[in-house]
Amino acid sequence: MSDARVGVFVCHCGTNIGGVVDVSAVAQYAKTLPNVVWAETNLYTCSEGGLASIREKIEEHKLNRVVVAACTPRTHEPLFKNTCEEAGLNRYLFEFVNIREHCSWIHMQEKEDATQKAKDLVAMGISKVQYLDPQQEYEGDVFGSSMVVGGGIAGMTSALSLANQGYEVHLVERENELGGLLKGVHKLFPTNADAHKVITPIIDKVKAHKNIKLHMPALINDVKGFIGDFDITIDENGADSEVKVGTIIVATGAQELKPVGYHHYGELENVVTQLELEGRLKKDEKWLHHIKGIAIINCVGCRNAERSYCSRFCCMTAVKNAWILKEANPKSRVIVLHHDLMAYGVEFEEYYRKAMEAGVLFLRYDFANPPEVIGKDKVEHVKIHDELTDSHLDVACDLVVLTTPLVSARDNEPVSKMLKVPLGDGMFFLEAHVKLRPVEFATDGVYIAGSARWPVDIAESISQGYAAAAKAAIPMSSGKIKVEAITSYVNIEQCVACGTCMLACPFSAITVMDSDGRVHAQVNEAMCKGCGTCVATCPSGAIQQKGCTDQQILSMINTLAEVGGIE
Amino acid sequence: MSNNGFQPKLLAFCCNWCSYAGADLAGVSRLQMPHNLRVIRVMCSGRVSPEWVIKALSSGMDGVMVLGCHIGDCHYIDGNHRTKKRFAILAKLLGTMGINPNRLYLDWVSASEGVKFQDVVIKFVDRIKELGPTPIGAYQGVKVDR
Amino acid sequence: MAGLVASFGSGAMTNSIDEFEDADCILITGSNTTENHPLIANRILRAQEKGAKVIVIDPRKTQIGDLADIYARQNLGSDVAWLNGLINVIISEGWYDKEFVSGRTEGFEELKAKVADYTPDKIEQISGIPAATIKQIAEAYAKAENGSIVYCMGITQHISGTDNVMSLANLAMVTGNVGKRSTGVNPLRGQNNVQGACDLGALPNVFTGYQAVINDELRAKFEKAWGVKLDGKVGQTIMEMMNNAHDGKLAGMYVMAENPMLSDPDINHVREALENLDFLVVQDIFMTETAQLADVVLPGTTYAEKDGTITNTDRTVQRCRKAIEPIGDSKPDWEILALLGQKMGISNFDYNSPEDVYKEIMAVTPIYAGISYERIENETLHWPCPTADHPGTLFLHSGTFSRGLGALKSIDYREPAEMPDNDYPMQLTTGRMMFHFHTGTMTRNSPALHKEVKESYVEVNPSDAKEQGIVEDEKISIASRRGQIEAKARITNKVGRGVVFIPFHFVEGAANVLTNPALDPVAKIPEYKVCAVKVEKI
Amino acid sequence: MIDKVRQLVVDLLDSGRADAVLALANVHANVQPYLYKKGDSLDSLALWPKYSMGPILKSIQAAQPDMKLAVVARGCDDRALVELAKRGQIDLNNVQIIGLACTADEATECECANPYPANIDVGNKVDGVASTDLLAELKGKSYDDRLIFWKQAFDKCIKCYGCRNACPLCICEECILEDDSWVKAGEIPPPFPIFHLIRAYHLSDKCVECGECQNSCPMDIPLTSLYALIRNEFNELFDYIPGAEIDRKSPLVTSLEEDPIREETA
Amino acid sequence: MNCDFVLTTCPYCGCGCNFYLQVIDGKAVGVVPCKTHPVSKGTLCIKGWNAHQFVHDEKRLTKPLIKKSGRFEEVSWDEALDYTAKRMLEIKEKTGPDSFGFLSSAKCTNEENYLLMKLSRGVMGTNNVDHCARL
Repeated sequence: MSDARVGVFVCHCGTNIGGVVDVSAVAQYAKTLPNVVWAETNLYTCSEGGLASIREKIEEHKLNRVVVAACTPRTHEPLFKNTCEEAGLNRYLFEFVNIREHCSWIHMQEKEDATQKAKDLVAMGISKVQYLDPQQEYEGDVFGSSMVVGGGIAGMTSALSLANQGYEVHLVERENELGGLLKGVHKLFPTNADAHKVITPIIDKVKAHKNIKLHMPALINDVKGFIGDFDITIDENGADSEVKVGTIIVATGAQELKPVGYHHYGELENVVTQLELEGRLKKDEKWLHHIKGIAIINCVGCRNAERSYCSRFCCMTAVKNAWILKEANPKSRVIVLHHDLMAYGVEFEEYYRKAMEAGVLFLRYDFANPPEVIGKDKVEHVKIHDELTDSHLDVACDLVVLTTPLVSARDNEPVSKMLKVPLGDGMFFLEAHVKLRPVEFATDGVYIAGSARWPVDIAESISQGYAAAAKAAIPMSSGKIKVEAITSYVNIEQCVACGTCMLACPFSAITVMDSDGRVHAQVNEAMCKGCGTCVATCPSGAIQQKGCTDQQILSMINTLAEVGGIE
Repeated sequence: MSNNGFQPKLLAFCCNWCSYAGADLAGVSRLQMPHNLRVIRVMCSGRVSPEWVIKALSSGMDGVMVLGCHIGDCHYIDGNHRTKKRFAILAKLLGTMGINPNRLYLDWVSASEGVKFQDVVIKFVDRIKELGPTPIGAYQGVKVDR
Repeated sequence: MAGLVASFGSGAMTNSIDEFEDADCILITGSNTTENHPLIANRILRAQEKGAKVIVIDPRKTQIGDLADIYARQNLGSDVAWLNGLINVIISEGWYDKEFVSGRTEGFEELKAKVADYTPDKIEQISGIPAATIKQIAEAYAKAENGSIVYCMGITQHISGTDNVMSLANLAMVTGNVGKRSTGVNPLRGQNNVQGACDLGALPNVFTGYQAVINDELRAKFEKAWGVKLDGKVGQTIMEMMNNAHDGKLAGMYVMAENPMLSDPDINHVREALENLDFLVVQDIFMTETAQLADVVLPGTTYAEKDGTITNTDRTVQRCRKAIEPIGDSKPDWEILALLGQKMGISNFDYNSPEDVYKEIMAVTPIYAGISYERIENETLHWPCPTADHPGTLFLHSGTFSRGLGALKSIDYREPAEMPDNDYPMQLTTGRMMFHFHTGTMTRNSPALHKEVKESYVEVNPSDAKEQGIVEDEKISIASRRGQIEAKARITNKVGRGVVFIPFHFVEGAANVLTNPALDPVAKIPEYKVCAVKVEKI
Repeated sequence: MIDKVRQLVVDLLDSGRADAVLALANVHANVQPYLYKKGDSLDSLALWPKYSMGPILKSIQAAQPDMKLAVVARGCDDRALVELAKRGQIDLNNVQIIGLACTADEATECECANPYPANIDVGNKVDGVASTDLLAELKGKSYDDRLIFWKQAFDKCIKCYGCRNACPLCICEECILEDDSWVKAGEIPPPFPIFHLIRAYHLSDKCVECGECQNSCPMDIPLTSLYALIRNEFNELFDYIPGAEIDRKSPLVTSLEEDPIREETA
Repeated sequence: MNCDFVLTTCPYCGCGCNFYLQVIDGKAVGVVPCKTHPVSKGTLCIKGWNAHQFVHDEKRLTKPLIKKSGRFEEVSWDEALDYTAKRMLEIKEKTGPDSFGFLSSAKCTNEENYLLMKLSRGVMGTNNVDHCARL
């Protein structure tokens, strides 16, 4: 590629890279490499100043290739590609070199080696960029309809938001009624409003909305296609039906942990979970008013080796129910045994103080010696170790409420397989990026809201529902989607039509066909997802993947073999 | 234990959706690891041509690692099924030809397994240090008397 | 080739290819065997597999050098020196074959005296081969049951070409390694029918079968056969023709399937010579550089479009058979010559098949007399094969040499014609390589071969390259007193310090622009293998 | 044995069930492939030494796809034709196979483990060569010793591409071994081990054990043994013998559900 | 359609390997080494395996040419041979047989070398005939 004019931009990222890697040395080194006509360093390449500098240098030095050495392409590649495009350079004549997550951050004590590694990675990037070809992105249409999986608060919020914007919404709910976990909840903190008073109007709106088609009870059992053109098979009361949508929002929620094995749950009669308590409070059972001693134990089955996370809102649930029980039976003794109480923000802090004023006792226990629930077939008393006074209390109790975390819904796994979206810790769905893309999956066209991603309270579920709907509306509003040009293509003269690639393609996007007398493989660009599996099966390299050709990768390997500085 | 200061030259192919993301997570979490590895990003471990690995090992790399999504997690359904099978036979081929199959390492690292990525890298570097430099190229014109 | 004639009385491979397999010591010099004679290298390696010692003495350490048990790198043109050195050791250690020397050779005493001062230490100065290696080689070859010598252009393309060959003959005779199975002095003929061309009299001094033109009796035989009076004096060699043409003393030339514009030394000189002719005819299959200068170009055919016989390097006469019709209006070369002969008014040129011509050859050539088309169908016949029932001859000189006693020649080492000096401090050697052939007329038009090596290159020793900062694949300039070319550098230990190698197949960057046309006085072979050059970055 | 083959060939041609039969003939005192047509004399029919019929049949069928072809095929040819058909290179519907079983000597010479075609028309099945001394020796060697053995063997390679040219299953239009970015062009011997390892990998799911690579190696490199080892490894991993079943896809293209790996390897 | 295998000798080096040119419908399409040949025994080098490739190259000379005022012109065989014979005989007359030289070829057959040698000695009357064995 002797006509390549490469520009190299090495980023300090403040001290994140510059603190370990000698960034200017890397830039100097880059200048010595083939066809590099410009190399500079920036404090923050992704800043407006950095981007402007890229645009200027493309203009000034007539660059036809750009290499940025900075953080991870997974987050910033689109940004830099757009910058190149704005400067009139085809966005695919760009190569991203990761010298932060894959270099400076993981070799903090080895500055020279990190610098040498950065040089090698930049040299590999520069060799690959010379073999990149300009690409035109394939434009696909986007159906103006969406599917929301899960009819809980998050799902309903998304459905309503999209329906109000005029999009047709298919809402799929596994149970026989909408509302999700909230159906079983008595009152809501911090307003103590009745749960069903909050949830029912929303359910009615959903049922009434002309743009929302409700599938209940129903399960999705197959998903084909890609952003803008998903074909989903729904199993609705025994019959399969096909639905075509442009985007999908996952709001399958979560479920309460049944803490078997903790504090004799399931063995002693009056040891219940918060949700079970909520059910009884809803029915306002008489026994509530004569209970003398209630102990509420928090963090049961979480923040331990088995489940390391904190379920975020169960502390406030405990405070709410403790306060309600106290008011229902002022003479009773209500103790909340907690290990750090999460009551953040204005409302929660005030709510916690009111509960204390109402006489609810709060005691901190240490995981090392948690409270012991004692009783033969009913709870009789609870032995507590008070950390502050380092003394043991034995409190009579006739009701123990265990505050347990939310855990992932049992059918997350099949749904993730169907939608081909990853699961993270605790089998919750894993979003594209915890900070930058919280309500999207890495897979285009699939979004996430509510506790399906992580245990959240109602306010957060609703805000995530809106956010997911807003994100989903973007492709649907434009009606067009650009498919990244990373699909594979066949060099017809070289292909002997052996069909190996056709068999290997997970998406059956390849067919062997006869065009003007020559039989060869043909890639359907719309169906090809750009995984490249076919390319690796072809012995002669007749099929290649845009942006990842054998020649490009070989140039990287050869460069590393020649310059690889590890000696 | 290092082989008298031998610093292996290692190459890794990571798939964009899982192992590369896992590596990013290891970075974000500042998990320190040896500097011997250079990573090439591909869309799927199914794209990693065994011929590349052969080229890398023949060009003097001391070891090559291929990291993909866990079976069943593949962003492209079962791209990694092919990866597993290809590198199963390639490992046997290398052994038949006299290259220790331990110089090739295939594993699965999900987007959330930053710690596992660190662990895999550290173990692989140690394993190669134990094996010592690649014998390829070292036997130039070795005369074994008949 | 002339050397062998001088020593043994006939110039051809003394033994056959299969015999290499049973030799227990094979001494290879001036031959890049695995690249230029792969199937013969196969036999040599099979012998090695069975325990034979393979010795390679060559200025370039090519693949055969890597595979050899003993490899020595001699200075260019110092072959007579180290050969005399070997003989010196063999005689002084008493390893020579006394019986063979006394019974079958003449001139041993003069040789013994001559080699006396070619002691191993002296040889080390001249040739650069360590004295210990000289002794090691001498012992391995002398003590072998069947020692076989293999050589190629690396030995012959020197001004001391004939001397080199005669020294090889000396070595073989001194150790009795000739005239019996799996021994002998074996020139590997480069081209498919160069042996045939010599056998069939395409030489200025002999008719077919090496029958000398100056021999009145033999000449009379041909005059009777052809019905025409024949000239008795030796004609001009190609080099003399070129010089005469250059000086206007030659009016015309008829060139058949040759490309002197690439294969002759000092190409600028050749161009001037050919352009100076009144009339030039070229008969070939492609528009070569030589054909471009011609007045008449006659389209011949490739081997695939005609019948005929070809004689390979171990004197086997084999058939080439017509597989397809001639391409376009081209005609088989024999048919063109037959028609031209008739056009020039000569009656006995009217042949209607190659076999007709061949029958005439058998009639006038004793060594081919017994090898008919019919016999070739079913038998593998090596000439000489004088009669129809003669089995052919696998190895020559068993019992007696064709000239009677083997002539041991005492020869002095002479330096190459052009030694390096301050203007041209390095030495150039040229030659062939695996992927192309001669002037590339055929190979450069074969995609599979072109793909392997697309253009000319120059091999440079790593230390020399380092001194001048030359890197792999960098285009550099190579100049000699006769011209200058550019070629891409290949940094390799194949060549020693101060020596560069360029293959001569490529017209752009033609090695023969640089080569020295100094001739071997007897064989008139130019000194392709060594001349002085200067190598510079561009 | 040879008369029975003659009979079968003549029947096919005279009955018009085949327009031409690809077999061997004794011509100019040498044995060569020969395309017999109706009316040709069968006197010159020959059976040994065997030639690789796969590539020849493919070139003939490419020139005239609708010709009704027959071929005298030994076990290796038979398996090669199956693998070629599997990859769309030939159309077996237009090919009738005269199955010729190899004799014990022939099997020994080729070190062949399955010296017989799927259905045997002529000759009878003999036991194949289970193992050879060289195979046993190689299996016993350490990795380093194996590398030296193969480096030593491939040092002799003159990159003639004979192993690839003769191989019935090397079907690429352009071979990456000739591509300079894969294997440095114009170098003898070609860089070790990339040249031979890439071909070994390409053939790991295709090699039908015909031995033509070693037969056409001018430098006597023991390729039959190398590919025997590779075939055993492949079979152990995937329980798959190339050329055995036409409908079974290569395990390297299917998913793990379709073709699991038998012996779990890292 | 016909497909023949013609046993011939390799046009390249002096080893003299034999192979079959595979000819389909009059076109050389490939090479099959001859397994029973004493020298090659079923093997070839890279040049042998590709010895069919240059035969059908479109740059092959297909018509006799005569240079007229600096440019080649395609002519018939008769015209070319007549012209050549005339000019050669003229030179023989004007400056004598020894003012003409013949360069034969190691790539041509024995018969062709013989005929060129005979043309030189028997027709032109000079021993000025050589070939590149010297080169």
